[in-house]
Amino acid sequence: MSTAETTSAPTQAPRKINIQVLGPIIALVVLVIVGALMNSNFLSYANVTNVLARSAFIGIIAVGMTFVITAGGLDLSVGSMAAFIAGLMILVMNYLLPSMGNGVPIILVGMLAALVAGLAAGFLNGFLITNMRIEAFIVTLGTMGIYRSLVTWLADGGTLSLDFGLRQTYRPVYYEGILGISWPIIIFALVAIAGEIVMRKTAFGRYCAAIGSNDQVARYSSVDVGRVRILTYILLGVLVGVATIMYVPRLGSASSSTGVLWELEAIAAVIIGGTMLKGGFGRVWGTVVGVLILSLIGNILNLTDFVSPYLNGAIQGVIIILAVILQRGRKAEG
Amino acid sequence: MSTAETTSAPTQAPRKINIQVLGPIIALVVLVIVGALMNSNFLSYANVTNVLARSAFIGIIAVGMTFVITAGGLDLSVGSMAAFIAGLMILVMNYLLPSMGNGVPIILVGMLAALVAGLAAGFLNGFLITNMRIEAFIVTLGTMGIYRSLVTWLADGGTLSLDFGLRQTYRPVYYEGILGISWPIIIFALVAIAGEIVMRKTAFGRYCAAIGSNDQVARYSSVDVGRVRILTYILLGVLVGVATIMYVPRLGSASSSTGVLWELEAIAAVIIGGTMLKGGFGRVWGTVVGVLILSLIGNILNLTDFVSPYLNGAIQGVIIILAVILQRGRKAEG
Amino acid sequence: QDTTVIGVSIPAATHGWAGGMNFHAQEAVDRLEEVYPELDFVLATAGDPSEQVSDIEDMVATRGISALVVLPFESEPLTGPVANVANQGVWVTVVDRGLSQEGIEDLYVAGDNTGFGQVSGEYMAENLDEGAQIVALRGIPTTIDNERVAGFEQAIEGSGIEVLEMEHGNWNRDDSFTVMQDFLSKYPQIDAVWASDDDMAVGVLAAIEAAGREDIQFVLGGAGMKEMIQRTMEGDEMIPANVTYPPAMIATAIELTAVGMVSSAPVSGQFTIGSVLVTEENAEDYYYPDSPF
Amino acid sequence: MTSATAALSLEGIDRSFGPVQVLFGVAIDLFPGEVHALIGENGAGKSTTMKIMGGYLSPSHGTVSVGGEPVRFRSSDEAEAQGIVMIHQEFNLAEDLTVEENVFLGHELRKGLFLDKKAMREETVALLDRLDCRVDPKARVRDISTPDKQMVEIAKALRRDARVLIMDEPTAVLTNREAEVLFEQVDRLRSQGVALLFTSHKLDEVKRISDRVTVMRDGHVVESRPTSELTADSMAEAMVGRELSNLFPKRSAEISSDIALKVSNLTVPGHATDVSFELRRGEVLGLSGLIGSGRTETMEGLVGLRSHEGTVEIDGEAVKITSPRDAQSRGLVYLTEDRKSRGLVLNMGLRENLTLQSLPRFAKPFLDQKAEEEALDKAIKDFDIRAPDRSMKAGNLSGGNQQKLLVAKIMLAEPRIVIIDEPTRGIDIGTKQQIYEFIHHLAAEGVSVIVISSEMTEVIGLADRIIVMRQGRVAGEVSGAEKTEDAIVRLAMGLGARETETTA
Ligand SMILES: Nc1ncnc2c1ncn2[C@@H]1O[C@H](COP(=O)(O)OP(=O)(O)OP(=O)(O)O)[C@@H](O)[C@H]1O
Ligand SMILES: Nc1ncnc2c1ncn2[C@@H]1O[C@H](COP(=O)(O)OP(=O)(O)OP(=O)(O)O)[C@@H](O)[C@H]1O
Ligand SMILES: [Mg+2]
Ligand SMILES: [Mg+2]
Repeated sequence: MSTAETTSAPTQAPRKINIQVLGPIIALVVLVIVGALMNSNFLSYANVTNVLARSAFIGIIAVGMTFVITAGGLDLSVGSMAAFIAGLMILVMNYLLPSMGNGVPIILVGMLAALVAGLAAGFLNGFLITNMRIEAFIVTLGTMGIYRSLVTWLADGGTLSLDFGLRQTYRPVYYEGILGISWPIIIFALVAIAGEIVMRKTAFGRYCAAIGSNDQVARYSSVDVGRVRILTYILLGVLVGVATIMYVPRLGSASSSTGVLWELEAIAAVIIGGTMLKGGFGRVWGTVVGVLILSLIGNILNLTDFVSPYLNGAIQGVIIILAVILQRGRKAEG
Repeated sequence: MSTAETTSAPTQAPRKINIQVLGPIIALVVLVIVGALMNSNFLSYANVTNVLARSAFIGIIAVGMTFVITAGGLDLSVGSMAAFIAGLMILVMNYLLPSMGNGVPIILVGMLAALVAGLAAGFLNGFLITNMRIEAFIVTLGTMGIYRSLVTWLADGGTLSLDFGLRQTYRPVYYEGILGISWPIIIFALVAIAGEIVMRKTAFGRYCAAIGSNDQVARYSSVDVGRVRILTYILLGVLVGVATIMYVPRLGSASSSTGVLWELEAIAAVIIGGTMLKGGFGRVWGTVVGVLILSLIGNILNLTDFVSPYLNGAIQGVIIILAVILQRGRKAEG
Repeated sequence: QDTTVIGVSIPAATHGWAGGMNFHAQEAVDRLEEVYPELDFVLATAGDPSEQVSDIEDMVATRGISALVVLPFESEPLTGPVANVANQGVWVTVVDRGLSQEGIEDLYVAGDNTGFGQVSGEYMAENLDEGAQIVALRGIPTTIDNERVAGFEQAIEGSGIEVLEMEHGNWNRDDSFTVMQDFLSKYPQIDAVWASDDDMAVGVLAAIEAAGREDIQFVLGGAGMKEMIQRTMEGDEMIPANVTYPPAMIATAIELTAVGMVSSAPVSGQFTIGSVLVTEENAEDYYYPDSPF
Repeated sequence: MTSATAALSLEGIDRSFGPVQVLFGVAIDLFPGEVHALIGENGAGKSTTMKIMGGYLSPSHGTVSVGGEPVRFRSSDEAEAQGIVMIHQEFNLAEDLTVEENVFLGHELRKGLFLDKKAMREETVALLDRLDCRVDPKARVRDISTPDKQMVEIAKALRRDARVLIMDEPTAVLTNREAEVLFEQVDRLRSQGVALLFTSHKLDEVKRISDRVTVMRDGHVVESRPTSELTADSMAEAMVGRELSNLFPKRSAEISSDIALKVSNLTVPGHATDVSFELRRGEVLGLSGLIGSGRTETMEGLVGLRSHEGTVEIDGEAVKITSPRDAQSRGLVYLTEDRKSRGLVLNMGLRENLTLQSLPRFAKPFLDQKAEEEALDKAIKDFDIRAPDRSMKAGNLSGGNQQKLLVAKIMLAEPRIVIIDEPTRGIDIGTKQQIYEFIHHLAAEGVSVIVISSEMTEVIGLADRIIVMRQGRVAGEVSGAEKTEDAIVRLAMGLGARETETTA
């Protein structure tokens, strides 16, 4: 009966969450305001659509990366994987063109190929990491080199181009949409919403956090740790496939420079969004905010020409650090 | 009094260590044998010297990285930092040339500048990570962009070249040596030996492992966690400075393409060598083996011409993964 | 608003030649903004094709450009997006790498990569005996590199020159240094090296010098880096020649476009900037001491 | 003996870790509706035995049977599927997840594809209520106190509908009051026909709650009898193999009148307010209070582990302490109550752990490994640390031996003022006596000691004077003849020591 006295107010917890939660959002809002002040077209329909649509690739991948990182993993291979899948998809479609002819079916086959390739690539990473017990960093550094190399080889050092006719058929998938919202934005939104739901509302999401926090405990709690881990990589692989499906109609080609550094951008977005690199806690909506922050930085730098373009990278670096400082502003105690 | 009965035989420990210890060494030996079989010049004095000397940059940096990773950190900025320091060093020396004249003193001033710049850059990373409590991944991703950008800006997009006369004076630092062993090899060896001693025989090394394992325990054990952490980054920064001192005399120039991807190579070497990415355990000699493995892969691929050069990256990836599989061969129990 | 905005989109300075091109672009922009107050420039550098497309989209959406000067990172991926821009009535100047579809651009200031390879190959064929053995360093695996190599191979065909091996030096000094060191270990006799780019030539020369090898008669670089041109000019036997591929072509393109915008008679058509062989005799004409490249 | 079939039984179980055998032919039967206690010295093999029952470890030889049928568990899942649930000595909680997430981990309630969060919340609240634990179900486990973690573990196990419930030292971190709550649940389960097995080093508890006691020594079962045939003393004797004299030796030393530590108005935001006290040289000061009264936080503030305000004087000199390092340089050292996450680096060796706190002493400038080994020898001897292998990781020591190593580590720092928080948590009764002697010995040498303990008898038996805390404030002080359990409890619950101050 007297315990009531001793427990007392857990008053600080909500406040603690607020700042952590608000951090990335504040950073995003600040960027939007800065952008709007600098250029009146910044908030125009065209610019907003551009920024959102081009965020979609990294964004879709980053949603998958959130799961991988939450479960204590890492994937450096996503950029190369995207390039490889894009190359493969183009080859498949070009190859089938004579037999299938131009049209929606061939595009669907290409999409299917991308998803299957993503699934396989994700499975390979997951399998090596989980079943062979090799550090995720090494496995995915290895596969990063492998996919990058393979796409260069497939393209014979040059560029793989989608047949011109096919490109016209496929083009709307990036450039058009419904109700004035372009497809990449729609797909990105759907992936993000689904990701958020899976992370928060399903056992899978919870298992990811548990495994990232302490895989031993998860194992003792009857969680099939290996399976969940592999699944995070497969999920990521499939999402890389989805991102590629959006990417190919944008440029209609793939080469060894496709998707370079996407992995770092995706990981940065995840962390800016508040997910912990060590695992144990993940936030999909935070990742979306992180992706938007990163895209906006690039966009805003193009709005003005105050600084030498040589220094763009420096400004990006400073803003990334500032965005995170904003978020972690309060000194954690103990 | 009854303890005597229960203690006894530590017989299994050595056996356990052996496979983990031998892993990277076996991988290295296999590579050497493969190399020797493929090309008779592989073991020639010239080739061995070349490989060792060019390993020195990454090697020296990777020794520092071992401490950072052991203490639970990470540094993605080392490659850009090296480029920036190299650029700065060249600018300083070129600038002082009219007043100081060509000779040993100006080289020494340049070296000093490199060390100081490395120290400052390492301190900056460490400060942001430790005192502002931002994830190492984000901080160093940020500074990576910043340094890369700064060197591009310093070089006006092009290449910073050391004055031709100075280059002649400085050249021996890379190309000559004593007793037929070139300086980079000597310095690399010294850094590695010193690193090994610091890691195993000093309080600092022990603290790094303790912090990487569980910083809370370290804090409760009166370890000045912040100071040790910052020191690991400073140490790494200074070693990047040392590596740069060896690098500049090689080609006498620096540009935005200097040191690209060194960070990944250094981290990969550390992990191949058996250090755990999560921190808590580090092995400097393992890192040295890791660096040699990575250099040898490139060397062997260049010495043979079985495969399309486009696929070099794929083969590198496969070998890296295999080297680690070899090392972790035994399934960990529980 | 009576200012006209011209967008300039180029690849970032990731290697020497690109660095020089960046420098010339920046320099042209600064100079022209001074000369024509009614012109405003946006200069964006991109790290990959996708980023370049984004830059171009931004220029159209937020800066309302009237003209675009673009040096495509790669031809294929930029063809569609640049065509979009052209369709919106924006003047388009394409530099160096042609788009994969003809007729999109209003002005094309072209480099000639196949020609670059050919001139290099012809020089080799002329200056080496039959049976001579050479090694070659290639750039970053791209279409440009493929075209250069194809031109080169075509030119030496039938000359009896044997290409021992080609390997990617990625237009990078350090990478080529490493590759060349390993070539030297591998091949006891090399008569000449086609470095295909002056940055790579720097690395190659350092490796040869360090190894103290006497068998190599010369190294042929390319793109006309000022240090290399100077050495050719001074009669350095190791660097007897160079093949131009001037990074300043971007400045030409920007200038032509700017003039087109301010005057009533736009300059359209195609200007091909061919690759020229530089030797001791004509080196002085290609020596630009102020350029960073 | 009993005719009913055992719910779970072990027969001839051997277990080795590498070349070291730790269990020898262990045989135990657990019957439905019976509370079975397993007791033994630290390192006797209790936890190992329990882990084999729970499917966490497999035996090297021997048979495990469930309901008379031999089984072979390949994982804890398989054991759980048979209704065998275990609460570990060291917590098995994912620290980044919340209390309710941990309670349901691996057994989430679902509504279609999605989690049924509402039902889980309600059930968690109900479970915690049943345990009289008021921790916020949405709090992260990382942020709750050690006793609360234990309660979460218990809640987690209660949910699982066990036929056999195995609890490894569930009460080590609980006070009597909370243990009482647990025992109510144990009684309830017993009456429902669950077979229970638990270990404890608190023998009075064993006497009170169990029906049968099995004693282990050095990996062997040495005795197994109905509890009614044993007394706490005879249990201790069976465990240790010798008779135990008085647990708390007489204090002989004089306490000096010098003030070693003077704390005035120490405030640790959120945890403690205006705590003031003095500590004399050679004195043993007890710090008592209910769990959650802020004793730990006050002391962590004092040594600079938490931000704090107030003045601290050591030997009459005002000092500013902002980190444990500062504190240690003034001879002030704190032993944490949380050995697993704050006390020991579990994946490092014994030697590395032992010397971590006083490492500069061994660095001259290179670490003197020989001196470290000698220190380890001495620690093993002084604190009776039973390590089968000197080169093992600290995490592989038995729980009690980890605690001994932790105490040894703190003592190696040669403190002049030492604060020990729950010093004998999980330590067997024989070694406890040694540690008490050690503390008295320290005090006699002029070291000042503050003891925080949830075991009332321990504080009363050890301390010269006891400060009682309540809700982050000093509620009162007792010494001499007033050092009674009743007086302390009254203060701790806010009833006031003297009738005049009572508001009730
Ligand atoms: N993973 C392991 N590796 C090596 N030895 C181990 C391991 N786990 C336990 N041991 C050893 O087995 C013996 C028995 O340990 P156990 O944990 O069963 O003791 P316990 O009776 O529970 O003691 P305590 O009362 O201290 O908890 C100890 O000597 C311990 O060091
Ligand atoms: N790391 C922490 N973060 C936030 N709150 C905490 C933390 N540790 C403990 N608390 C809370 O602080 C209050 C007091 O802590 P604690 O239980 O440690 O007090 P105590 O008197 O030392 O008790 P005991 O020593 O018996 O555990 C409790 O409400 C507890 O839940
Ligand atoms: Mg135990
Ligand atoms: Mg406490």
